[in-house]
Amino acid sequence: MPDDDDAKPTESGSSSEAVATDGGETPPAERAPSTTSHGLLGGTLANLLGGDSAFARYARSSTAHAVVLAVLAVYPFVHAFFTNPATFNVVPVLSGAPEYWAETFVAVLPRVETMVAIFYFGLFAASFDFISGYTGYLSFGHAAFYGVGAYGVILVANGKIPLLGSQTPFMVTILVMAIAAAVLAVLLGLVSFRLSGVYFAMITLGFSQILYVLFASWDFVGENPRDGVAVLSHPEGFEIGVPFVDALNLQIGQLQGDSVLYGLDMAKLGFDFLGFIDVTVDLGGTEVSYYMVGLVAVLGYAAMQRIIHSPFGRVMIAIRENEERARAIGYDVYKVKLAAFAMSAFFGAIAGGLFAGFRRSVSPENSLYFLVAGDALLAAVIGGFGTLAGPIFGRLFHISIEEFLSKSGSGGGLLPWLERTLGEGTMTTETVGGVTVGEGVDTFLNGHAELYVGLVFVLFVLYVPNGLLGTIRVRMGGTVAGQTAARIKRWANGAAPTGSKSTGSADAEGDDD
Amino acid sequence: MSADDAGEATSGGDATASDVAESVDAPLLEMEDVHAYYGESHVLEGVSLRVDRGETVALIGRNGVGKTTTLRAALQLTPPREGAVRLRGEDVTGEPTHELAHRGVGWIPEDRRMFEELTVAENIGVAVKDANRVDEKLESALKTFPELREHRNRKAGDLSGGQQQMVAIARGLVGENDLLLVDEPSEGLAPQIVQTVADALERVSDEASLLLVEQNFPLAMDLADRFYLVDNGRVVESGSTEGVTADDERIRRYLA
Amino acid sequence: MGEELLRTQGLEKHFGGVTAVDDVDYSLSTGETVALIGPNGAGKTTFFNLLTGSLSPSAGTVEFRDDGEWVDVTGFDTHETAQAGIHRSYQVTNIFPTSTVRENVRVAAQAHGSDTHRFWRHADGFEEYHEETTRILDRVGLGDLADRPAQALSHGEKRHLELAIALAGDPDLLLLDEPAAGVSSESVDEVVDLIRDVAQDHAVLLVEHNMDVVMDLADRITVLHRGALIADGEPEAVRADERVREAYLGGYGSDDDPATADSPTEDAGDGDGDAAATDGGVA
Amino acid sequence: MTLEFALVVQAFVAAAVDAAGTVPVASVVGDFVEFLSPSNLAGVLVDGLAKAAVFALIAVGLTLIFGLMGVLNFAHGSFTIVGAYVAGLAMVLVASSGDGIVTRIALFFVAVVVAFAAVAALGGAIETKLIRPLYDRPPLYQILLTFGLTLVIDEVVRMVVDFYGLQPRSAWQEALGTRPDWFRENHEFLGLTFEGMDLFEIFLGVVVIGAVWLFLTRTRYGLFIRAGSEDAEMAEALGVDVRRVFTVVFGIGAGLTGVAGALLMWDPGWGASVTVGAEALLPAFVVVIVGGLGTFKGTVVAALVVGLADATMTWWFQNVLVTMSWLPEVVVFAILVGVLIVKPRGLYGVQEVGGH
Repeated sequence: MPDDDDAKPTESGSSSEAVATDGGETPPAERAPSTTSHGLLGGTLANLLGGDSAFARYARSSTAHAVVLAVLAVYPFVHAFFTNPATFNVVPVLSGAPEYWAETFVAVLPRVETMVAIFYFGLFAASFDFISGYTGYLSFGHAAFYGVGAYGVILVANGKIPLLGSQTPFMVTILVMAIAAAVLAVLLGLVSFRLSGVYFAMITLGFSQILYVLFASWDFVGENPRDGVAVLSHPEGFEIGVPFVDALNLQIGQLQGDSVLYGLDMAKLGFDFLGFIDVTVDLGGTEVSYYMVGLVAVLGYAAMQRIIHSPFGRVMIAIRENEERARAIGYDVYKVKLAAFAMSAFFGAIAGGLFAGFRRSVSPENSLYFLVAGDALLAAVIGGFGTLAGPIFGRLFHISIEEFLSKSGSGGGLLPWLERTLGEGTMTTETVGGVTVGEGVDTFLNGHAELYVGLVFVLFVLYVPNGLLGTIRVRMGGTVAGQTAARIKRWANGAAPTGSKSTGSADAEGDDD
Repeated sequence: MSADDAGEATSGGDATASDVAESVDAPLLEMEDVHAYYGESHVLEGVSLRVDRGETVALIGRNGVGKTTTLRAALQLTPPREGAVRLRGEDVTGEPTHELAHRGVGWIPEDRRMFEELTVAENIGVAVKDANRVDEKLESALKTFPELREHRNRKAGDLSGGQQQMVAIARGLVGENDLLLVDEPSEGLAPQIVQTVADALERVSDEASLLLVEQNFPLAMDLADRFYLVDNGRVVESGSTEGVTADDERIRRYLA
Repeated sequence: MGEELLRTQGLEKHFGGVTAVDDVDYSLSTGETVALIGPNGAGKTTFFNLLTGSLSPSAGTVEFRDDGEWVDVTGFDTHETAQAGIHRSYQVTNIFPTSTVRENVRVAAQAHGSDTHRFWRHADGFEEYHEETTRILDRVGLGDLADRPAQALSHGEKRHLELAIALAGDPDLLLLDEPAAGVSSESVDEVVDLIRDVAQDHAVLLVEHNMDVVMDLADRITVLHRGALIADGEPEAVRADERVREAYLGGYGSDDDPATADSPTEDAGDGDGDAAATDGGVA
Repeated sequence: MTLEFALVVQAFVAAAVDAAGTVPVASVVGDFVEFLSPSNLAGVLVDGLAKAAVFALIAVGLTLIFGLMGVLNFAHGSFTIVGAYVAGLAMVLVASSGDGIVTRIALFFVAVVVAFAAVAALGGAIETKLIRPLYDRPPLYQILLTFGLTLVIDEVVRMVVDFYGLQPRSAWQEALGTRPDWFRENHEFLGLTFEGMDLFEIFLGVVVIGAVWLFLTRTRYGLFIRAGSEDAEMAEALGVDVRRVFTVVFGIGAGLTGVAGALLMWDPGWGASVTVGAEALLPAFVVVIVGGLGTFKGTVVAALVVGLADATMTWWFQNVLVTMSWLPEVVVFAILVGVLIVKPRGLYGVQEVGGH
């Protein structure tokens, strides 16, 4: 084949495609993209995407990722748009009061701040999946690494860590803590990987609970360690970006994130005639946090995804699939598992660092407790075990249910929506046993989201064992990105929808989602 | 043979003389064109055989041809995907195994499968089906295998291979079974012990029909009335064991 | 017949009181295809496990000639013997079930390069492993099924894949544990043809119960009985050997079997060397 | 038995080494002498045995379930709190303030039976309806399912508790209030002082564990359970309906932790509260793993080891090393990690566990 695969970070292997093409199953039509059926724009796209150049392959295999990223990029605006009654004043299609529609969207769409939490915890869930879903070793003590990252950030900010002053740039702190977590993982792994199955899960749980108790009781951490500790001596928000370069750093935080006012004034730039594209982007602290935390989470995910597809990652999968055979074909599986555990801990700690950086406080319960790893497990199973991206979607799903079903702060949810929609009259109506509708609703919905999350989870275990993404994969016959790539190629080349099986599968080899 | 068992087990020898009400003419066990798989591996490719009342039938053949699987398929431990297993003429394909056990099918498996942490008495006790007759049955088993008496309260895992085999046979015996599926009783035993086990099986065969898997060819011929020779998941030869020796060409081809 | 490739001296393995492999001196040369036979529990699989390092011997040594040098591989871990050039296939199909057929072989090929630690470049970008994989899959006749998940193959195809995985990395010695196990009678010939093909450029030691397969393939037959080597030589000669017939047809009623006369009672443990070997494999 | 001794000794040594760093050696020797005084040792022993009894009550069901069907039941802690609330409810409804100690204890045993029955029924239903379809899947799915059930059960309990306004405070004081006064007082025997609740916990632990042991070893069904735990297929072939045994054992295992819950309801250190679920589950896991998954004997021994070590450490860190009073909480997990390092399958664990 003509292309060299080092030129671009191709996600779908050129050689595997080469093999398939040489296999003789590829219809000749693939070689000559036809533009006739797609119109002009479609034709151009088809030419761009249908070819065998490294760019075309890369573009194809990245489509699924690009779509997700694009949705995430515009989400704060989408959210603002749909939750603003003004929007529905100008959209006459929907009947009913604008407030009603805005409130409905408030109830349904996750808040931007929630999305920030989904980013960092999703990264943590992905790091849990990285070791548990790809090597098959259930790291039930994964909260230890999340906690190291989270406590690390807070302790550094409070000047408790030698050599790292409270003004150490956030990016440096988070990296140091990630490395510390990786070292910790190697130490724990040296012991733990002598065990397998339930025993591995339990010994990692034991280690993490020791850390939990330690941090919950050690007064070095703070005045009242059981309740956690907040940032004391670092009043400004933590900055994500390039350390020491102010212009490239943005503060994150629930209350004190940077806000960005970005105006594009064409006249000032000397292009008077382009005045019609003047835009003003006004991002509040939450939105800035959204983009900056999201950026790190996406980078972390991308790095793990890259590792999964490397020779090293393939050995991890081989260990999951059949450890005995992996050893028999010549792999020192113990070392591979240790390294994978360290990498997983590295990203887990980054997630913890983001969490603490954004929240500016940490408690043993929300970082080191074993149920934090349990939440990651929940996300991984709902999203799809061993799919890497699945846990992030799983977390989104989990939190969406939780938000929708609980009456929390400024956000929406079903309860306030019902209260507003049903009105006072209905809510006070008595039903059986003198219980009003309102009381009934309150009993079942107020703060009991975990019940529904648990039910959904049980249903997933019973009926959707592959999780969201895993099930889609099974339906599509390969990873989402890979199958999307294959479908685009078929579309671009105007091949029959059934296409050539070997081409599709060869593309599918390339990528996870 | 203990007298109290005689009424329930099909009393020795002649099957046609049976006074049992259910389908008098039907063989005790009949397998018809049974196909069985382990996962995707097609192990039985259409096994057909029958065992009549009072008979001892041997399944012979090399390792890995499907003899053990035939027994497992008969017991529904490896349920057949095709074909039928009939017990006294009644189709039992797909029934749970414990149900078959209650209909008088016993299993004396390969490797003896002791409950190693349980005592000899307890091992035998599990197999007794009538809760009120546990002691009585145990006593009769110990009469049949006197060498087990002194070990009755020892853990079965601590016994020698030969003694374990006795326990396994005793378990088959106390279950008031009409049919015992016996898998490699002589495997891993020294020759002198093999003789003891053979004697025990000889005694048992007075009370129940046996379907016997045995690699030790002379032993198999000695014990059995008829044989089926299995190869590649099918029965390739069958007949009376009368006068059959290892020099027989059809036997040699498949065994040596 | 080439030069000597593998030799064992005084190899022994005990499980509790049971001797599964008993003082075996053995040698194998390049270009040979040897069948290892013996009745159930003779210690064949245990012997295999000693050669590959999944069990460590109670006594004795295993040596292997790697690049012209004798290497003492006694006590090596399985991944080390594999790196040295001893590959094995398994009696019970032992593959990577949800990976594709191609990936099953590719990951095995990759094990013998030096790229495992590379975690940044895409695995499919390593051309040499792909070429080797394609070559092997074509050789075993799985080229057309390369992109199927391995678990979707038929049993016969899985047996081919089992061999393909062992072939990756071009071993010097192939240990095949019942390559025809569970293969339907119609497909046995395919397996035999495949092994014959592979045996042209690899030394092969195979355990097999199907005597048709053994007689078809082996230049030499070795017989284990109760852990001891009781015959070793040309197929026809071994077949005619009285001791071998005795071993197979059973020593019932005769006390003259030298291998057993001195062991009056079997231990409680497990007389079956093969089963014990499987249990001990974890250690 | 030697190993757990070694572990306890190890823990002592570690404690001594720690202590040496913070307190003058002479005072440590003095403390040690104090620790070894009969009254102290007896107090620590009783405290440890009481803890061991509670751990054993919770853990025994877990180990029975794992031993037979290979299911690591994460919902076990939730079963415990269901037991605590059911027993508490029974006590609150039936007991009146005038009842004497004998009546109260008698009523408590009625409540124990009610809690056992209710939780056993819940466990049996869960096994047949939800877990049975998963036996053919990898063990991970059973863990996941029971983990999910924990969320559901805990939340349902919370809803019920909220709805009936049962729980104004973190632990249910009304239920605790049905406890006889004798239990909260210290009592003197042979010149040594013990707390009534500790003695009752030891008593109930011995009675229940003894009863389970008798059931397992002396009854026919117990024989089936032990046989099934070793080799379910063989037991099935001998005529034991193993599927039904699974259900029964899941029910009994759940019921036993329901009994533990009834006891916890009266123990102010625990109390009837939803958070007790996770708090009870963790030490129970530790005990079961330390003992060796699936072994009854191992579980009882491990409960003793963990309970006594916990009590010993508590004494040391409350009386001597007050700056590290949190350390006893670590001891439980340190034992887990230590045992798994030395014996990867636990004290009495065997190579293969699980029934099928």
